[in-house]
Formats: sequence, structure tokens, C-alpha cells
Amino acid sequence: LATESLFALSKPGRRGAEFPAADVPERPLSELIPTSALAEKPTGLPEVTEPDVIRHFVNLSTLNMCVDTHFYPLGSCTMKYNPKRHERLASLPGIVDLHPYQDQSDLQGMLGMLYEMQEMLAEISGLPAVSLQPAAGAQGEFTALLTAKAYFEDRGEKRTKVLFPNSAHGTNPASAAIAGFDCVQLASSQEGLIDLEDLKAHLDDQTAVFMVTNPNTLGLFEKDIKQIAQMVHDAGGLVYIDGANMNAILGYTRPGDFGGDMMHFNVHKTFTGPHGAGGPGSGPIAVRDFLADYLPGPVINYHPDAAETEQYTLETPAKSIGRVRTFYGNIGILVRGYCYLRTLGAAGLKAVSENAVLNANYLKALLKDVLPVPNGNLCMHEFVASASKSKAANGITAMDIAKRLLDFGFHAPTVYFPLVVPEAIMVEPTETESKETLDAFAETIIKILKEDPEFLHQAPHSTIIQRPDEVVAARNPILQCCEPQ
Amino acid sequence: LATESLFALSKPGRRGAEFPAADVPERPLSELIPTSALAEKPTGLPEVTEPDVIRHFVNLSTLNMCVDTHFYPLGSCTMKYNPKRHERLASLPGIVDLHPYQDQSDLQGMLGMLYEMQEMLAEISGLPAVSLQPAAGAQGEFTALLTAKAYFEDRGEKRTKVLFPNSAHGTNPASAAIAGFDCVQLASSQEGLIDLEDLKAHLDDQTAVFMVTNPNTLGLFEKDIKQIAQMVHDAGGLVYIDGANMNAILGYTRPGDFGGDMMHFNVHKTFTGPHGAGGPGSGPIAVRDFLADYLPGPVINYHPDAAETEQYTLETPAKSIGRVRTFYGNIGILVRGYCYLRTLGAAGLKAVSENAVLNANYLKALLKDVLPVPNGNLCMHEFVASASKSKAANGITAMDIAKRLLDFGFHAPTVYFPLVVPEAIMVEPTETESKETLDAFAETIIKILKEDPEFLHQAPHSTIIQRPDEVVAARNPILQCCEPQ
Amino acid sequence: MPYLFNTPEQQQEMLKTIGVDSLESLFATIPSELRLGRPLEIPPALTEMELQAHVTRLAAKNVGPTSRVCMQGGGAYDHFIPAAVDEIAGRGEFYTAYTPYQAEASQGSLQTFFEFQSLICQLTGMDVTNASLYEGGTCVSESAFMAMRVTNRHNRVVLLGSLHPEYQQVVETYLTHLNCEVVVVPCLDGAADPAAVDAAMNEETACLVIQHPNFFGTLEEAEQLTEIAHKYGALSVVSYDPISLGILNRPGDYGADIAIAEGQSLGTPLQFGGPYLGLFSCSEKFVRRMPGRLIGQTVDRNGKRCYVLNLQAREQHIRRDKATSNICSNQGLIAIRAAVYLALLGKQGIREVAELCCQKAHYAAEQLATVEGIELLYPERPFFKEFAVSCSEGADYLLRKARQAGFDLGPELSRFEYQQAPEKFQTGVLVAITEQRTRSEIDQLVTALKA
Amino acid sequence: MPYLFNTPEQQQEMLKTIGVDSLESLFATIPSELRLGRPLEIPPALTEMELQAHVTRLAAKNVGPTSRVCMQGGGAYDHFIPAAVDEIAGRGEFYTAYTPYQAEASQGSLQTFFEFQSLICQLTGMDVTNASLYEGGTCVSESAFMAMRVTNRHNRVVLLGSLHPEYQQVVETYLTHLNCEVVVVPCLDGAADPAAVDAAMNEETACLVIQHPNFFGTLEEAEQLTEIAHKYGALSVVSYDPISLGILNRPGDYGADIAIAEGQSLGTPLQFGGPYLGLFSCSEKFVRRMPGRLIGQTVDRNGKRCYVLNLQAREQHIRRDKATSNICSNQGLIAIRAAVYLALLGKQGIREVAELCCQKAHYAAEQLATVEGIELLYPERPFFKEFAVSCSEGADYLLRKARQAGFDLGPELSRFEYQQAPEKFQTGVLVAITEQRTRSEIDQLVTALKA
Repeated sequence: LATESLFALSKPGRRGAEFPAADVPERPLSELIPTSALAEKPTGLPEVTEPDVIRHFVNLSTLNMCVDTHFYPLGSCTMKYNPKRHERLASLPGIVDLHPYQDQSDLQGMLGMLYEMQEMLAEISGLPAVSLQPAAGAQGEFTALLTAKAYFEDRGEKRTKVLFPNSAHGTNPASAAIAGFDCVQLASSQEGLIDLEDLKAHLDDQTAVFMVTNPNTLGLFEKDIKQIAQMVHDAGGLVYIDGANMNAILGYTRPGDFGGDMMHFNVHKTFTGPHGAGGPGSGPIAVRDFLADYLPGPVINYHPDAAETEQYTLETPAKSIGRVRTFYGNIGILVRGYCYLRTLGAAGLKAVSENAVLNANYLKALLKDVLPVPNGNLCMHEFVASASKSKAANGITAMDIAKRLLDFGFHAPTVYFPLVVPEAIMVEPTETESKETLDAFAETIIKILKEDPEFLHQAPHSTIIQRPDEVVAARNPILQCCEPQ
Repeated sequence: LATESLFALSKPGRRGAEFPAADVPERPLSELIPTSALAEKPTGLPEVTEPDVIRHFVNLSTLNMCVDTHFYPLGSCTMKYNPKRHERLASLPGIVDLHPYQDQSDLQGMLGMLYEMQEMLAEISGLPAVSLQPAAGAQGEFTALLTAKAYFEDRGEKRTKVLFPNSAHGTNPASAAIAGFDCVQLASSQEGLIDLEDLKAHLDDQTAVFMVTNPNTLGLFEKDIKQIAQMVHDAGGLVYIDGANMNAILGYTRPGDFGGDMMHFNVHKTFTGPHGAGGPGSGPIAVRDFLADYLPGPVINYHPDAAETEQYTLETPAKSIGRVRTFYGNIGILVRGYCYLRTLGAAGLKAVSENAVLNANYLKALLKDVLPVPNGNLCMHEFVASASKSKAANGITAMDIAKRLLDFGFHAPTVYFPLVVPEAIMVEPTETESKETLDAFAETIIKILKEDPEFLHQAPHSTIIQRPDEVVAARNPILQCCEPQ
Repeated sequence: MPYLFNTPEQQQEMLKTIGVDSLESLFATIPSELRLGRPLEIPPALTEMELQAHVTRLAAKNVGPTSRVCMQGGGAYDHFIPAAVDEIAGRGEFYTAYTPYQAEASQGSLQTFFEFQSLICQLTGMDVTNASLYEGGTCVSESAFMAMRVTNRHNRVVLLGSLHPEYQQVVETYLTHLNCEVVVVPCLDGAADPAAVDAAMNEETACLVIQHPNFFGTLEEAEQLTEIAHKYGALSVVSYDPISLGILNRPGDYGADIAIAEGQSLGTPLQFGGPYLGLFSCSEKFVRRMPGRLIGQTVDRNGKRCYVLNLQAREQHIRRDKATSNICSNQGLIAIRAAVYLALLGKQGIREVAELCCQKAHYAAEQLATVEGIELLYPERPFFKEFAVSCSEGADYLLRKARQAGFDLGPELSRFEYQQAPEKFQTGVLVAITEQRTRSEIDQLVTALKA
Repeated sequence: MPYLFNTPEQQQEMLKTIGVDSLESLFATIPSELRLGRPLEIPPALTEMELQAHVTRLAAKNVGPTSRVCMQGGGAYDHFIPAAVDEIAGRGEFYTAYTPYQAEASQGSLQTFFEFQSLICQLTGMDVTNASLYEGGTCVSESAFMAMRVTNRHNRVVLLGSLHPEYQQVVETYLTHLNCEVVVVPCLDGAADPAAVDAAMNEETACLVIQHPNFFGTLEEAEQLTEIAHKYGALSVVSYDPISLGILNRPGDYGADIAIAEGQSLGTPLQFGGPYLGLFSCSEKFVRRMPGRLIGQTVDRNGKRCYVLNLQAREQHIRRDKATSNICSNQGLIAIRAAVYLALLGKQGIREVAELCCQKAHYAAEQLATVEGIELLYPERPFFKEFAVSCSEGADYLLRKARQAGFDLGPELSRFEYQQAPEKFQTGVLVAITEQRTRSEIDQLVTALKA
């Protein structure tokens, strides 16, 4: 019943929402709208009751694993706990019901909050100018790259290349491409870090931006980052820090201090968004002062000496690249991020990173004998183990382990990413998990590795479905459940 | 993990909620409170984090069947859909945050709503005087019985007996006992109705009240109710209608019109409370005009000519039995009931009963060949079938069927109540279920009755636990999980 | 029509299966002369959008803590409720489930209630706690009934005059018509006079009901009073403030036989007086004479730990007129709220909240006493978070002036009836200070009252 | 410290297992000269109780629809949101889950998104819908990119001047730096002039972007404009108002190649402009060149129907710089809201809402036109729920006067930049009327403006 389609529940005449008759004098629609513009027949939306809708979606929801129910150590995704106070406060009247075009004098509380958010992000990044607009990390990347492009063009420089290591998130090259740059992928070193030689070989006067995730996707801090940044700067380029892994370094070190010129935050990761089954995210960017004039508009400015109704204003920077979206950003997510930062304060943020890193290293220590970690002695907030050994020994792959974990009530880690590690298993426990949970998880993996490989190839065994056929799905895509009417 | 005890999750030093330091000058506690009154050590409450609490209780919640996830045809309980608008509206500021001792001038919106609720209940019952105070049906019964007692005493009559049929809910005799009456249980007729002869035999000048559920717990309308009421009235007694089954007759007939002098509503049943895993309920009562002066205080009065801040007042009736609880009733539930009545209106209420009765009769028709219904040709909103036939044939009991239904994703009906039907299976589908669901339920029962009886005796098979040992539980009760500290 | 499924076509199909020809004929068993021959006269139906506008309008006519600072007490308090409490209580799996009669389909509720019982035992130091009663007032009457069963003394209970006046009224409603004498020991000086209590007790008395901290906010000599009760073979029933147990000694520590409370403070909003939460605990030896539902731990047929409704033979659905109480629906969802609240606060949190209330209340009392015309009613009595003041210009004057400044105080003592009321009750007003109140708010109130 | 588990003792244990002696040493790989040698300068930590008081205070400084009647438009609308939408979107199982990469652990999200895709297809009459993009504006730029891929024309796109000015700006930001010419056909009279559009199109043009109803609320000749686009081999991209499709003919009906929309109206609150919902649909033949995530139906190893992320080879995590878009996080939870909203409304509900908006908006327009000094900007143009008025005393005057009477109108047209702006844009103001507005509100506004 839970998985019956909404459309299968439909019966003509059922109603899930009703509306009153018009309280104004009604006129025939055809007097208001030319007949040619009116639909000839109703939409093909299903007809179900409110109880149908609730039972359907509540039952569907229970087919998900989520942070609220399970350990979810999905590497690179920072599946930390989403505080419930955020949901309550983001729904307050005066926040949830503001129209984006209200008069600025009616918005001083909201704009003040957003201004404070800009200031906090500037401080955490060490980069003074912030735009809250990008809807997600990928849009943050694009926005920052465009900002850099505008900067170079303004200086009369034509720089066409964006460089990034082969361990980069896919969004890095994708964003660079949309921003009109040529993408250059660099090798990684034996240690899993940036290969300085390869970088050097590719840096030239065409280099606009070097994009780097730090800590990188292997969970390692790029220890040579200062030198790398210097090399890029010497070549006239800018350094972009992908902030996806900020959870490791909050209050310890700042992109602006280790050489970054631009970065994005993933508010939905580091500042506990939440993830919403895929979104919405929020990807504000922070940049150096000389880039501030190019940021998209509007940004929030503060005029302490103005009247109380005019202290906070929305303004477009002088040489702005323009708008990257309508309105001002994914405010609802930014409000949650604001609540998070105000809850933690400086000491709290540092403790977040300490415990995230502690949990990752502890779990790594528990697992390293059965799932060796090719790169790095100490990791940061996540580590990338490899199932190569077990695959070679008895055919147990990263996928087998991932799927089997579901049977034991653990969400799977990220597998087969980053591409530079064979049979990669990328584990990010986050700071909001207990030692007890980590112990149980490690024991389970050790147990799984002793199970019958054939049995594992068929895992999971307890979930509602098992190993969907993705080849069939892609060959003949079924992307909706009925013919359009 | 889901069922680990909260106490097992505890670790000294973990925090789920933090509070700021005092912002007033702090003094040593011992200066404020005599040392003898201070605890010598902290409580034994567990120490867990907010994520612990959420994951624990969210996972626990998923072990429940509920209306939002499953068909829940629990007879006598009216497990209808709980509209989501009620939860939103009952939580509005101005409703959820009112202190019971605020000035009446600050409460006109709330008192106005409650007054309107009184009026609607009076109209639906046909009984003009209403008290919203009782916290649940059982307290409604007690309150009404005490009201009757005060009435009789005021008239100088000493009446000591309360009569009720043997199919009555347990609360009827229990409430009568607490109200200081002697309980007299009457036989039922062959038809499953009140035995008029037995009633006649017991009616005398000691009879204070005759309590009757109508429709009764067999789902049958007491067709002789008018005559019955006349007999009781002739004997000088009063008729109490247990309103548990009002869902069958809304707008069709009214207790006040068929002879009742007093009744209670179960707002959490008929007016979709919700049930809250056992409560809170709300059991307002309605009584005839000559009983109004004895109702508990306060009731809400309306003074249309008064100033706007004084139109609605809280007042205690002249000869009130006194208070039956603190404050004014389970307001949060009454607000939900109010929303329900305002949503449905007169036609909607009638349609509720029509469809509740239709669904019950339809399901009865589908099942009657395999699960005969001993009493009644047509039922009202529920019916009581019997598994006697299957028990005799192959040993399949009502309990077996109930437990096995859980495996198929249906909550069990009520079983072994009322006591007058052997192997009783009491099914109340309610109006908020579809024909499709009823068809599926009937098919499942038919299928179950063909299964291996041994297999059924062990059912359920798919639930997290199976057939708990209640004897062990009662013999050596474990009622909390650790020693008090 | 909202919430209905059957389309007209389906209705016809179903009627056919049933074998009748109309919806009307399903009601054939209702004699026609009993039918209501007209539509009910209730207001017209509203769609969700209209209903929301309507209820929002009604709500806006009330003035609550959103626009005023709540310093009101008298048994209902404006404590902070963590958002996690709403999140859990808002799960359909909890609020749309029934009483957990089918254990296999209700382990979520059952374990939660079992943990609720455990948490309240830990909070109070008592052996056993039931799964909730209605609210604070009926807890007293249920205690009295239980004490009568336990002691087999059915004619006399003694209440302290410092017990909440509405609780006293509830006991009188429940007991006096049974020819049980309800003796109230008047409270003339803010707390019980042990000698007067001793004088009121006798060998016929089923129980002594103590509220500590009492209605006036002050502390009772709960241990001494308990000893007095025991001296006469009566049970000691203590009505406590659950938050106060973060710092005060616990009913289980000083020998209370039954410990009861209004549990609203534990994570439930004020909502104009209900639904609230009756907390009911007692000594293990009395367990089979307790009222209310009890959840017990047991094992299933595979030996797995699980939870069930236990000792149901005490309850009305089994024992009927011999049941220990007529209660059926209890306050399940509110008990779940309390369980989540206590789990979140834990050992440290409950202590901190209690300390904050106590410190801030004492600051407030001290500051209010500096206002001309206002004095503490019982300056010598220790109190926890609530205290009584009197105002030389009358209670109404004080309440009105505070209200105009944005503060709700009260209730005024004259709102209630007492067997003996000292003169100063006429001008007395209760003030309750929870952890939510700030020094700045208190100072603003004092400034406004001085103006 | 909130949300943390490790006690100091556990930290020591864990460090021992790791083989280091301090938390500090876990950070050894960060060179010391890169360390921040001081605490971050951000405001001090607040407990939940303090944070709630603080945010409530900030919220109270804003004036929103709680205290004003919202008649604002410009791409964000105050439609009614049934409570059931919040109930589902508030389930932790949805909002604390990640992108459904592990199909076995994510069938809830996957089926919901699949149904979302299906619902939007039914609403629009289009073949295929993705699982969401960011919002209305970026839907236009993604459409342009897709059209460039499909047509292999990379240098020119044409926008109608009646497209939301912010959408135009987004397209310009995304495209102009790529040397793609963004041609805007100025809108001088409330809707596109087909001749001018035809003149602007050529064989190099990748797409024509139409908004219908347009930014001024009026209807475009969407079918005719689509034919013009097709005449030049360009794609027709239509940005629609999802509510309007309850009565207007649908992009799929009149041959649109790509249909996009801001989906906020479908159950998402205004929340100051985001997160909103980008709706993106197209013809089946273009499916492999679509941006964004797609959910597909398939079977599992036992042949059971199930859902998976499909055609991932288009996406950035596989195709990297060759991907059809850089989008990764989308607007999952907002898409869930829209799915629940559309499921609740169904065929009848969406029609009723559309009709109510249309009827009430026309009443409002008629009434406003009776106010001296106010006239409709385009009295001859048909419109759906939004219309532009001009005020002889200026837009500011009108907005201020309405605000004082308790109504928010706008945005004013002068807020935006246009390639060519008719004189009357200086005094023009948009007014949007949703199903939530009542005749009484409209009458009150008119009365106030007349005063």
C-alpha cells in the first residue's frame, strides 16, 4: 500500500482541498480571458482526499533512511544533526511570510540578520566581502568564477583556464565550463595531495583560477596550500577554495589566511541546512576586498548612523556581475545557518571541528586493518578507505559493503568517489555521532567482511527493494507515471 | 538501536538542553532555600544529547501503527482521520499561549470560540446546557452523574441506583461507582438490545439514572429508546446517553430528542481529537435545562449587549456541583473539535454519519459469510462479528485474526468486547476510509481464514515483537527501568 | 466534502453490495419519529482557507504572552519548551495512534510511556508512576480515593489550606457527596502550622494532602508533615512542582506515600488551562491499588524485551465498578511531551532551570518589594519560583498597572474562596518567575510600577 | 556544548585508540603558521531559549502579511498553503535525508520526486520534468543553455521584454560573458508585439523566451509566439505561472519546447524570496540534454517496481565539465511541498484556485480604477491574477498610502531597469490578487485610497 502510486489512488470527484465560492461578483471566464487562451479541458492532476495524501506520503517517508533515524556517514555530504530549533525559528511570522519586494523599512529585522550573517561568514573565511545569493555550492562556484572573470576583464587580462586536481568534486569543472573557462585537470601526488610539479607545469598567464577543496576530498589538509597559493598568485591567478569540507577546520584555519581569494560555504552541510532529500542548499561566497565590487547584487549594507528604519539596505556593488538569481538567496536556509552560528559561537564552532576530526580519526583507527586507507596518516573530518584488499581476497567490493550496511541499520558511506582511490569508501561520521555509534558501525563492517561474498553480492536483504536495475532505467527511461492529458 | 532504552544512551556530561547563566545577581542557594529542603544529590535523569533524543523517539514512533499510516478499524474507538489544519490552528499564538488566569477582557476571542462550541454541542445533542470541562468521556459520565445526584438531592429524593446494560463500556459502572451509586447491570435481549423486561424489573424509586450507549456497543440503534426513556422517566429516573457512538447519528437523531436527559461527547472520537496514543481526550456534557444549574463551574456565558471586552464571561452555575478539574477543560482538544465542526457544517456532519454507516455495512456485507454477525441485520457505524464459527471449525480465534492482520499492514479490530458476543471482533471502519481499503481488508481476512491455524496461533510474524507474555508482566511487574537514585 | 472518500458511484455500488437502495435506508433502525427533520442549526461550513482566517481572527482578539510578559502562576507556568518536544509530539505516529492495546503495533508508544514512568520515578524518587492522569486537581481526588482503599478509612481526608484552592474544590466535588469529610486546615500564615495539622489529624483520616511548594509559592515542612500523617496511620500525599525537584528534596526522599503533580511545566504550552498532565507516583507496595494505566516490561514469545499494558485488572475495562478509577483516556500525548522534555533536560538541565527560576524569582521579589505600596505577603517564608505580594491600592490596581506596562501578574488571591482567608488576601497577588524571564523585564516592571 | 556527544573521558579513550595525545595533535597536518591564533570574532553563543527570544525580536522588527494584507506580486505570491503540506515537509524522514543516491534507503524520496515529475507533467502537458532547479530565474538561463545545445546555436537568444526583469538580468549574467548575444524585444504596450518579435528572431537564434502571463500580469499570444520561434528553428521557452494552468491552456498544448516556472506558488511560503522552486519540463526528444536530476522507474533484482536516479550521465558528478549543468543540490524539499500541494488540490482544486484569483483580481482592478488618479496601465489587455496600475501622484504615494491603510502593493515598476521603459513605468505599480484576498479587503483598500 505504501508504494502504490498517487495516481492509482485517484477517483473522479474526490477532493483533498476545497475553496470557497468567489465573494466578488462573478463573471463568465470567457469575458475575462480570451477563449483561445483558456484550456479546453482540466489538467490531469489526480483526485484524492487529504487522508489519502497524508497516508501516502507519510508511508513513503518511512522508506527513507535519514539523519533523524540512522547513522548516515555519507562522505563529502556532512550529514550532521539538524537542530529542531532551526525549523521552529525559520517558521516564525515575520520571517516565513515576508514578501521579497516589501519596503526596506519593513525589513530591518531580516536585513539585520542577513547582514550579521555576512559578517560572520567573512570572519570564518577570513575573506571580507560576502554574497549570500547563491542557491547552492555549485552556484557559489559559478558566481565566484564569474566574479574573478569580471575582475580580470576589468584589468584588461584575458585569462581562460581554470585548474583543479583530479580529486575535485564534479561541480568544479562543471561550474568552470558554464563560466566559460577551459578546464584543466591536474594529477594528485602519491600522498593524495596536489602535485606541485604538475601544478607548476600548468600555471601560466592564461590561468585564471585554481580551484581546490581544502581539506581535500580524501580528507587530507593540503599542507602546502600556502606555497600553492603563492605559485598561483605569482602566475597572476586567483585561488578558489571549495568550502565543502569546512566542517574540519572551523576556527582552526581560514581560507583567507591560507591563500584563498574566493570560497563558497555549503550552509546545508557545514551549518546544518538541512539537506531536504537533495535541497534546498545555500552557497554563499566570500571573496577578497579587491573582488568585492564585482559581486552579484544586491548585498546588504549597514549604515549605523541612519534612522532605525534605514540602517540596513540592499545595494548592488559598483561593478557587479549582475544577478545570478531572483531575489536575495535561499533565505530560509540562511536563517537556519544563522541560528546555528549564533548557537555555537566561536568555541562551539571549534569544538565542532575538533569532534568531527576526532570521530573520523577514531573510526579510521577502528577500521584501518580491514579497510586500509591509502592516503594520509591522520585524516581530517573524513577518510577514504579502500576495499581493494577484500575485493582481491574474496571479491567483496565497496558496493557490497555499502549495500549490506543498510541491512544493519546504517546508511552507506559514499563509494567510488573520489575516483583516484580504487574501491573507495568515503566515510564522514560528523561530530554529531557518539563513540558508541562509531563502535557499532566498525564492528558491523568487520562482521560484514567475514560474511559469504555471494550473500553480500545480493545485499541488501532487508530493504523494501534490492539492487534496482539502473541499466534498464537508462535504456528506456520512464520519467513519469502516465501519459499527459 | 531503535529500542535501546533512553537510560542506556546516557553518559555523564552529555547535554540535550542548555540554559544561560542567571542574569540577576546570584546568591548561594542555601541563602534562598533552607538546606533541609534542598536535595542532597541530583535527580537520576539520564544525560543524553538532543540528537540522541530525536533519533530515539523518532525511531520509537515508527514502531507504532497509526491512522496516518494504516487502516485502524478499532471498534468503539472511532479512529478517523485527524485533519492537519487542526494541529496548525490549535498552535496559533493567541490560542496556545494563553494563561488560564488572564483577565477576561484579554480572552474574548477564546471565550467566544468556547461559547460557540457550547452552542453547537447543545444543538447536536438536543440538550441545551453544556459543560466543556470534563477531560475525557469517563469524567463526563462522572460529572453528569454527579449533576443528576445534586438534582435529586435538591428535590429531596434519595436515589441510589444506576442501571446499565451488560454491553456497556467499563467506564459506565466505574463512573457510577465513583459517583457513589450502586451499579445494576441488565441483560441484553436476543437481538442485542436492551431487554425491556429486565429493565422494567429493575426500575424503582431508587433508580437515579439509566445509562445507555446509543447506538450501542454492538453497533445497533436502540429502536425502543423512546419507550425506554419513558419507562425511566415514569420511574422518576433520568436517562444518560453515552455519546461514544455519536459518529453514527450526527444530524439524524439527537439524544435530547430520543429521550436522553444527559450525555457526554467524546471530542477525541466523534470530532477527531486526535487520540494521542491514549489521550488527551475531551468529554463535554450536555444536559436538559432543569439540570443546568447543577453543572460544574465555570461555564461560558454570552452578554450580547455588554462592551466588547466583556461579552463573554466565565461563570459558575447557581447550584453547581463544584469543580471537577482545574481551569476550564482540555481546551486544545476543544479547539480542534471546534475547527472540525466549523469545517463540516450541518450537511458535512450528516455526511460523516452516512458514510460511517455505509462503510460499516459494506464491510459487514463483505465479511458476513466468513465472520457472521450475530446481532442485527443492518448495523450503524460499527459491527460486532464473531469468530465462533472458525474457532469451532479449525481453532482460529478472534485473537489469531487480529494478530495476523498486523502482518498485512492493518491494525486489528477490537476483540473480545463487548463481552456478550463470543469471540467478538468489533470493526469500526469510520467514514475516512475508502471502498478500496475496505475491499483490501475484507480480502485479507478471507485469506487469513484459509491459512494454517498453527501458523496463525503464532502470528504476527512481521512485527518487531510477537505475542508478549502478559502473565509474566503481571506476576512480577517491571514498571520502570532502573532503581530510583 | 472534506475527508470523505466515497464518490456517489461508489456509494451506489456499496449500497448494492449491502442490499439496500439508499443511504437513508441504512438508518431504517432509527424510528422515524425520532429523526431530526431539519438540518442542524450550526454555522455554515468553512474551507480550510476560511477557517484559518476565522480562527486567526479569534486568536488575535486574545492577548497572550506574545504581546505581554507572563509572570502568572497559580498552577500553570510559562516555562521554555525546546523545539524538539514539538517535533516528537508532532509525529503522526504518536498523535494519531490509539491507546496501545495491540502491543505488537504499539511498541513506540509503549516504550515511550515506560520511559515516561521511569523518568518521573527518577525525578521524584518514587517507586512507581502511572502513564498519566488528567491534571493536577484530579490527581488529588484520585490520591484520596487510593488512600481510602489502602487505609480502609473512607470517611475523612485532611487537606492543607495551602493546597491550590481549585484542587481543594475538586476534592470536595469528588468526595463530599460520598459522606467523606474533607477537612481543610486553614493556612493563615503562608504555610502550614504543624500543630494545627496535628490537631486536625486522627485515626480515621485516610490521608494528609500537602502541596510543596504550596499555592502561595512558599515551602512546606514536607518531611515533618509526612511524619505527622504517618503518626496517625494516614498516607502522606504530596503535590509537588516538577521543576522544583531540580533542587528541592524529593517526595521519595522524605517518605511521601503518593506523589502527584500538575505536569504542564514539563514541556506543555499553557493553552488556556489544558490539556495538561496529571503525574501520579506511589510506593511499590501500593501498586495494585493505583489508578490509571501502567506499562510494564516483559518478553515476547521469542524472549525479546518488550512492553505491554500491565496490571489491567485494576482498570475499568476489566474490573468495571470495582476498578481503582474510572479513567480510560488519559493524557498520553502530554506524557510523551514530558518524556521528551525530561530526556532533553537531563540531570543538569532540570537543575539549571530550577536554579534559574529560584534566583530570578528572588531577585524579582526583592525588587518588587522596593515599590512603594507593594510588600511581600510572607517575607519570612522561603519560596521557590512563586510568591505573593500585596498592594496597598488593591490587587486590581496592581494587575491593571502591570498589564498596561506589558506584564501579566496573578492570579489575585481574592479570585478564590477559602475556609478562612486572612485580611491581606484581599490585596494579594501571586507572581511567578520562570527561567524565561530576564532581569531587564523584571527591572522594567518595577520601573513601570514605580512610575 | 550542544549537539556534541563525546565526553572528555571518551575523547581521551578515542585519542588513545588513534594513537595521539591531544585533540590539537589531530590537526598536525595544518601548518602552524596557517593557524588562526585567536578565537573567531563572532557573537557569543546563545542557548535555545535565548536564541528564540533573539530571533523572535528580530522577526518582530519586520512587518509582514501577519499585520498587512499582501497584494504584492512580481514573481512571488501569497497563496494559501494547506496545513498538510507542512505536515509532510516537516517529517524528518524527508528533510534530514540526502539526495537519494542509495536507492534502497531512499525509496520514499525517489517515489515522491517521481510523482512530483508526473504531477508537473500533468499540470503543464509536457512530456518530461526534472526533479527541480533552483528558482524561476535560473530556469531561464538553464533553458537557454539547453536550447543552445539542442539547436547548436550558441550566440544568440531572444527574450521578450515582458519577461520578469530579474529573470532577464539572470540570463544576461549567465550568457553575455560567453559572447552570447541576449536580445530583448522591448515591451512597450503590456505584451509582445509579434511583428517586433519576428523581426528580432533569426536563424542564429537558439530560443525565444516567453513569459505567459507576463511580468505585467497580462497574457501573451503564447501559441503565436511559439510558432514564430519555430519558424526560425529556435526553441520556444515558456515561463508560466503554475496556478494559472488551472484555467489557461498549457505549454504542452501549444507546442512549447521547454516549459519553466517559479514554483513558489505551489505550497511554499514567501520567506523573503527563497528557497523557491525551479520547475523545468521539456519535450521527450530533448530529455538527454536536460539539466538537473531525473528520477526514473525501474525494477529491482526481484522484479519489483522501484525508482532510481536516472540518466545520471548528464550530470556533473559523472560528466564533469561536459555535464548539461553544474547543478548538484537542487530544491528537493520544496519539490516535495509542491507534490503534496498539487496532490491535495487535484484537478478541481487547481481550477478553483485559478478561477478565484482571476475573478477577484478582475474585481480589484475594476474597483481600483474607480479611484481618482489611479488607472490601469493596460486596460485593454487580458490578465490573470496580476495587473499594473499607475498613480497620478506617483508610485511611492500609492504604495505609502496603501501601506498606511494596512495593504502591501507592488513592486513598483521603476524598481527595475528596462532596455526601453515607457514613461508610465515611472508611476506604475503591480498588484497581485490571490485566492486568499477577500472582497472586503479589496473594498477596504479602495475606500482608503479614496479617502
